[in-house]
Amino acid sequence: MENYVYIALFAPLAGSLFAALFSQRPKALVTGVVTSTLLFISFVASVILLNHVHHEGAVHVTLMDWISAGDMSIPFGFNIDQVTAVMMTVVTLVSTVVHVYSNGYMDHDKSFNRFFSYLSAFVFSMMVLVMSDNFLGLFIGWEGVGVCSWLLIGFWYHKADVTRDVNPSISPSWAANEAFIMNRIADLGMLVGIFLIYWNIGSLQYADVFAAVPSMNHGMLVTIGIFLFIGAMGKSAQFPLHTWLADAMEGPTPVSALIHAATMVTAGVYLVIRANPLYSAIPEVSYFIAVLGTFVAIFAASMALVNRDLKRIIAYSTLSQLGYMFAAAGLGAYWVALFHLAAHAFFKALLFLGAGNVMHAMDDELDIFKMGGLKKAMRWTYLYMGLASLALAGIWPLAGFFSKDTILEAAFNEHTYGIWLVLWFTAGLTAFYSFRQVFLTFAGDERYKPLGFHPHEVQKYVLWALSPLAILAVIFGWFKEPFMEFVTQFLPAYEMSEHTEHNVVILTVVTTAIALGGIIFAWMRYYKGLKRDEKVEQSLPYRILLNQYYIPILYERVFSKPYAALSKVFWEDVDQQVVDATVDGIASVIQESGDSSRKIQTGNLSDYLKLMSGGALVLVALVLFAAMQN
Amino acid sequence: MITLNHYLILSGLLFAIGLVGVVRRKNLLMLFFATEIMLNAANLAFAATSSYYHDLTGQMFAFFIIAVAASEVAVGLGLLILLYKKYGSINLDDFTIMKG
Amino acid sequence: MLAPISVNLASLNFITLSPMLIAIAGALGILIIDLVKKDLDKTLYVILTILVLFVDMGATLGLTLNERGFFNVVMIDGVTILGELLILIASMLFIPLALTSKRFHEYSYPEYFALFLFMIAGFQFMVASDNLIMIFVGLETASLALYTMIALHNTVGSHEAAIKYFTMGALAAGFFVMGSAVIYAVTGSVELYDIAKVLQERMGEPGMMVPIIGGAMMLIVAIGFKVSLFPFHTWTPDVYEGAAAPMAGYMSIVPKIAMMIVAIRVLGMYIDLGVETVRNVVIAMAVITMTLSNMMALVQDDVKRMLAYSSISHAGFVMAAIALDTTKANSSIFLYYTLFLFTNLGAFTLLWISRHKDKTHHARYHHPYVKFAGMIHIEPVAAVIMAIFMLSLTGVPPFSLFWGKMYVISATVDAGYIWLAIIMGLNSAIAAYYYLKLIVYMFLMPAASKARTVYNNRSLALEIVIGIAVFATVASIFYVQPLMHYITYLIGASGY
Amino acid sequence: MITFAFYLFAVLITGLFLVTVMSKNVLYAMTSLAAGMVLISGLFFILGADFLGVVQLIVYVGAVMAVYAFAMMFFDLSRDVEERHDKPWLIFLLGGGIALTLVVMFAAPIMGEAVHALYPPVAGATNPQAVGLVLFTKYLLPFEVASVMLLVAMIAGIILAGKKMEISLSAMDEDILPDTKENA
Repeated sequence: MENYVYIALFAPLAGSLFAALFSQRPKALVTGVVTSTLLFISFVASVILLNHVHHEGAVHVTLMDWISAGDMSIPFGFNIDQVTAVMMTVVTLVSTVVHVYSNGYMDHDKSFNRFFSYLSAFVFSMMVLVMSDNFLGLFIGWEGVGVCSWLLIGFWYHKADVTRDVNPSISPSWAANEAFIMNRIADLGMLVGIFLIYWNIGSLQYADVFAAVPSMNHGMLVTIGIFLFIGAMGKSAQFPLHTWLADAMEGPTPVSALIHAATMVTAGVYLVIRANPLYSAIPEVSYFIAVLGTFVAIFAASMALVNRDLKRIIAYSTLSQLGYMFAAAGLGAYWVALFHLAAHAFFKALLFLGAGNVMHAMDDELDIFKMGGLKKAMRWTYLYMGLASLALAGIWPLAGFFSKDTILEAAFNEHTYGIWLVLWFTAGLTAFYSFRQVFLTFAGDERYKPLGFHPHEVQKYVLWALSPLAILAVIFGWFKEPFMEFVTQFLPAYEMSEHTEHNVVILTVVTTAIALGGIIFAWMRYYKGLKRDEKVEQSLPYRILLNQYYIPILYERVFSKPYAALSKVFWEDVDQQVVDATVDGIASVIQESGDSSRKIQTGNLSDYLKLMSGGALVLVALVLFAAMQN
Repeated sequence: MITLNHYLILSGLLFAIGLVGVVRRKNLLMLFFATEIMLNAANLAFAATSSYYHDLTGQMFAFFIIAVAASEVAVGLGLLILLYKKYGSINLDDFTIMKG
Repeated sequence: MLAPISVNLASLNFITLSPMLIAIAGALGILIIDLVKKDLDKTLYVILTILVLFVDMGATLGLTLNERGFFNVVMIDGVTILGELLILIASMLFIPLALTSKRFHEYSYPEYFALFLFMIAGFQFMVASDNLIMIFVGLETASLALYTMIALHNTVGSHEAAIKYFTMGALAAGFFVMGSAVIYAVTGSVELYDIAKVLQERMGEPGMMVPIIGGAMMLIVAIGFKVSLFPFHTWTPDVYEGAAAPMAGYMSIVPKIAMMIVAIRVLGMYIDLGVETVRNVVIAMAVITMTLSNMMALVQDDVKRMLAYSSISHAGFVMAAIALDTTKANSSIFLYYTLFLFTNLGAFTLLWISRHKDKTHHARYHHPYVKFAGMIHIEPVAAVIMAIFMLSLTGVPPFSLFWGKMYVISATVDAGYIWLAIIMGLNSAIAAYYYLKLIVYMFLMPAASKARTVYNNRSLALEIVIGIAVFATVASIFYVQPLMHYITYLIGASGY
Repeated sequence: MITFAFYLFAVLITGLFLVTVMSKNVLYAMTSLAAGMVLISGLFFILGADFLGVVQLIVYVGAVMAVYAFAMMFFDLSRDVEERHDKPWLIFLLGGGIALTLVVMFAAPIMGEAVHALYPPVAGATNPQAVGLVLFTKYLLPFEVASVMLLVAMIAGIILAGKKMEISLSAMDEDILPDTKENA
């Protein structure tokens, strides 16, 4: 089994290195094919491991004693338990599809090879993140995905900055930096958490750490839990660190699908699930996580209601769904969170890749107000996106129905009716904005015609490549029971109380009703075509939502601008005169000491001999003093 | 009565003289003379110690030092001839391109 | 009439000599081939040399641990075996560098290859003995061959380099023999195990500490010269600059490791005896060495000269560990030098590939920083490889030298020298600046002039060497642990 | 008698070597060096190291000095050599310092009870015989290595001073290189 672990882990790395070899060369199809194939191999290995874990239990591999300095010893190993196996399978499956898809999507990009190198490197980092058996390995993978994400968001770094009115994300490189900085802030928290763990427990192995949790001081556990969650908030774009995710849509669409929907952003959820013994021990923090998740769910959904940008809508919906996952995890229903994570990965990736098809057809136009009636030209994409939206909206019998419904049940079960109510209402919003988007894009009048677009369906093999996701988006929910049995071998089981069981039918009906209600409302308003209502669009709530609650602008005002102003003050007064002078001073001292010690090296042999003899004299003369001491 | 210390002190003085030569000479040939003096000083110390301890090891070392000195002369003079043929000088002040 | 002495051949334990004998036989073979048939292609000699080195390595691996041979002159312990292996590995990587696509003077001599093998035999004798006479003769054999090989490059720089190295070497040899004479005068022996015994007894005698430590100091001058410790380091940058790039890379490894082994034996003996002065002096010199050479490396304009200062700094780093004299410190030295070997030889090989006959970018230097400006656009693969080497030298994980640095620093901490570990760390931080400077030149500067920077000295042989070096640098994470295990076993087995 | 001989030799050797390192004339320097070495061999004879004395005479005074003499002729150094000295005091500080420390060091009671002769001369043998016995048993290996070293030195001397060094393949442009086979 060990070999499969290594295959699953290193196949993406091999692909990345292979593609990197060609990075400066013009497009070579071979890079796409090879990386996709290696990813597929990794996927197969993951499935084999999943099966193995299912029947035989967890696999543990120690690669080597990684760091053993002094008393510190951190073995570098991988642990494939139920959670990891699920994550690995989801990650490699979505990645494989995205790789194949990218072959078509990036067809005309001159940095084709570089793209695949980054993409595979990302998958490798993600695998390290999920497979590691200790926090340090997790952190390395965590940083790795951060770097890859930065590279990929900024993939089209040559695009110039524009104002926020034209493009809310300003530019790919701006968005990349924003994502990186936000994540950096959060990672700092995470690093503090890891340090605290090491400080208190003396080990970073999950097994040791979680075994030590019951015997630890509660206050310390809370501190560690909070710091780790700060890390999770950054990666999973939770409020208030959420702004980067929507802006990250500047990256190529396959990237959005892979990183900013299916995998990387779920790392935070994964961390909370992974650290479930810790979070179970600190219910107050867990409750906060659930509340925050609930808030993000509705907060993001509300912004998606009015947005006109195809990808941003999906991005907000991702945010919203991440909120659901955190809500579930925070309520202690870890397996439900994982279940929603997997289901969401499938239909959200499908949705994004469908959006990519639309973008392709529309020459990178993203404004859904300029689309409409695309279903004629893009029948398959319409089908895929429709399916994915149904799944997202939570319509029976698609995947989203089962996962979201279970989260709602869990909220009900915990008697946190407030959370339940908000999540329930959000389900309606979700259905509405999903179908608003679908209908505005595919149904109604063909608004793109006057604008001179000539949409066409994408290549056949790309559509075929999407089919696994479509199938899973439909059927994944049917495996809820086996899935639960499988992962609860490792995760704590979550049982619904009698009371909930009793009401489950009512709950289901109520949830489905609001989802259907959302869809019907969208259908009524948008199926026939776009009827813009000036009054609504000018209304304050609408503008607030459209401007993302003015949070990015707020950040700019509260943080960036004063920071810039402060920086200016610091720069002019403090920095230039004090810090700069100090730093320059140190630099020039070093430089000068380099320059002056350079004088030793006169080039004249005689001086060298003198120096050498002088050194010898000092050494021997030293003896006299040393001997006097004895 | 001449003791081992007498010989060793003489050897130390000769070594110092050799060292003066090494740091003072600019002419490489004459600099090599000075290194010979240093090796000879060591030879003397070895021979004297050997004699006073009735132990032959010192003479062995001195013997090998002579062999090394002879070899060094061969290589050193080879280098000097090369330099002289190329640059017409064996003054080490003339070889200071590389510095800093 | 004296009675004839009969010596039992078996007691000579000839097998302990086999590595050196193979090298010498190989050298003689090359000389004979040259006598029989002139004007053979250098490729033949390169292959022959590698073959000899392989057989030599086989013989080395076949040695039994902790044996003595030839009237106890030869001593095979773990350190000997490690030293010989390192010497052979570095040599095997070095000699294919002769197969450049351009012609260079030294490789037109078959004698060059013979001298090379003689030199290896000399170094092997040096590390395989605890007899000062044997060490001295081995050292001189190797050094004389080395001076000649440097001069044979036959450029203005190499002549100057050879004469500087030779003259300072002669002075160092003077100190070595004088130090040995003092030790002999004090102990009546030139064999370390015997010296240790007598010193143990004599340390208590009044007034004896002066000659006891004095002898050690004089040996430190000779050791410091060879491993280039301040203030005996001055030859290093000049000689590296003047010598051919592969030779410079080779000199940064093999002579140093050979002398470090002598240092482990000699200085380790003093430190074991409790002569703290020796330890303090070595630590002080090591600290000054790494700091000063780092400062000097910062202001260099030439990459080769920068690497020369950097290798002085690395040597200082390692010498500090030698002064600790713990098993862990001694093991970490060998780990460090094994990793350093690949990275540094790789970096110098890249310089070698970029070598032009004339000085294209600078009046004095062959490899100024500007020559590498914008290398990423011209030779992206080479630029990335060079960057990997630089990052490794900086000590960035997961590249090889990170592990070396970590083990050395952790050995320092374990030995209780926290302040020394901090200085080591600070120095590594300063060092990052000049390594990154090259990366900045390669990746961020616009290309100077494309036509003149084509790396046309490349050939398959050089690429293979670089490939091996890159592999060893990148894949270190997978072999560091077993390697360290093996090294610790050998060091521990021989009681260091 | 021996005391007198020692002091005489000591003074003479010191004086001669001082001439060697101070004289401006190469010929004087070399002659005094040779004379000093002859006198050192005299000390060797006093010390009973006859064989070493003979070797000193033959190798140093005979071979090495002859080579130096040839070299001197080659370099045409019959004139006084010009040497620039910036800081003469530094030189004497260094020399004086080393001399002082060495004298202090060697003034210590070096001879000790703890020292035992490991390779004493065989009873009844003359010095050359005794030396031979040790040299060809215990020190046979260094002896052989020394022969290798001399071979290295010989090769080095020959090729460094050889004709082939007159042109440099390392500095000349590739297309104007003479087409030597071994470099192809």
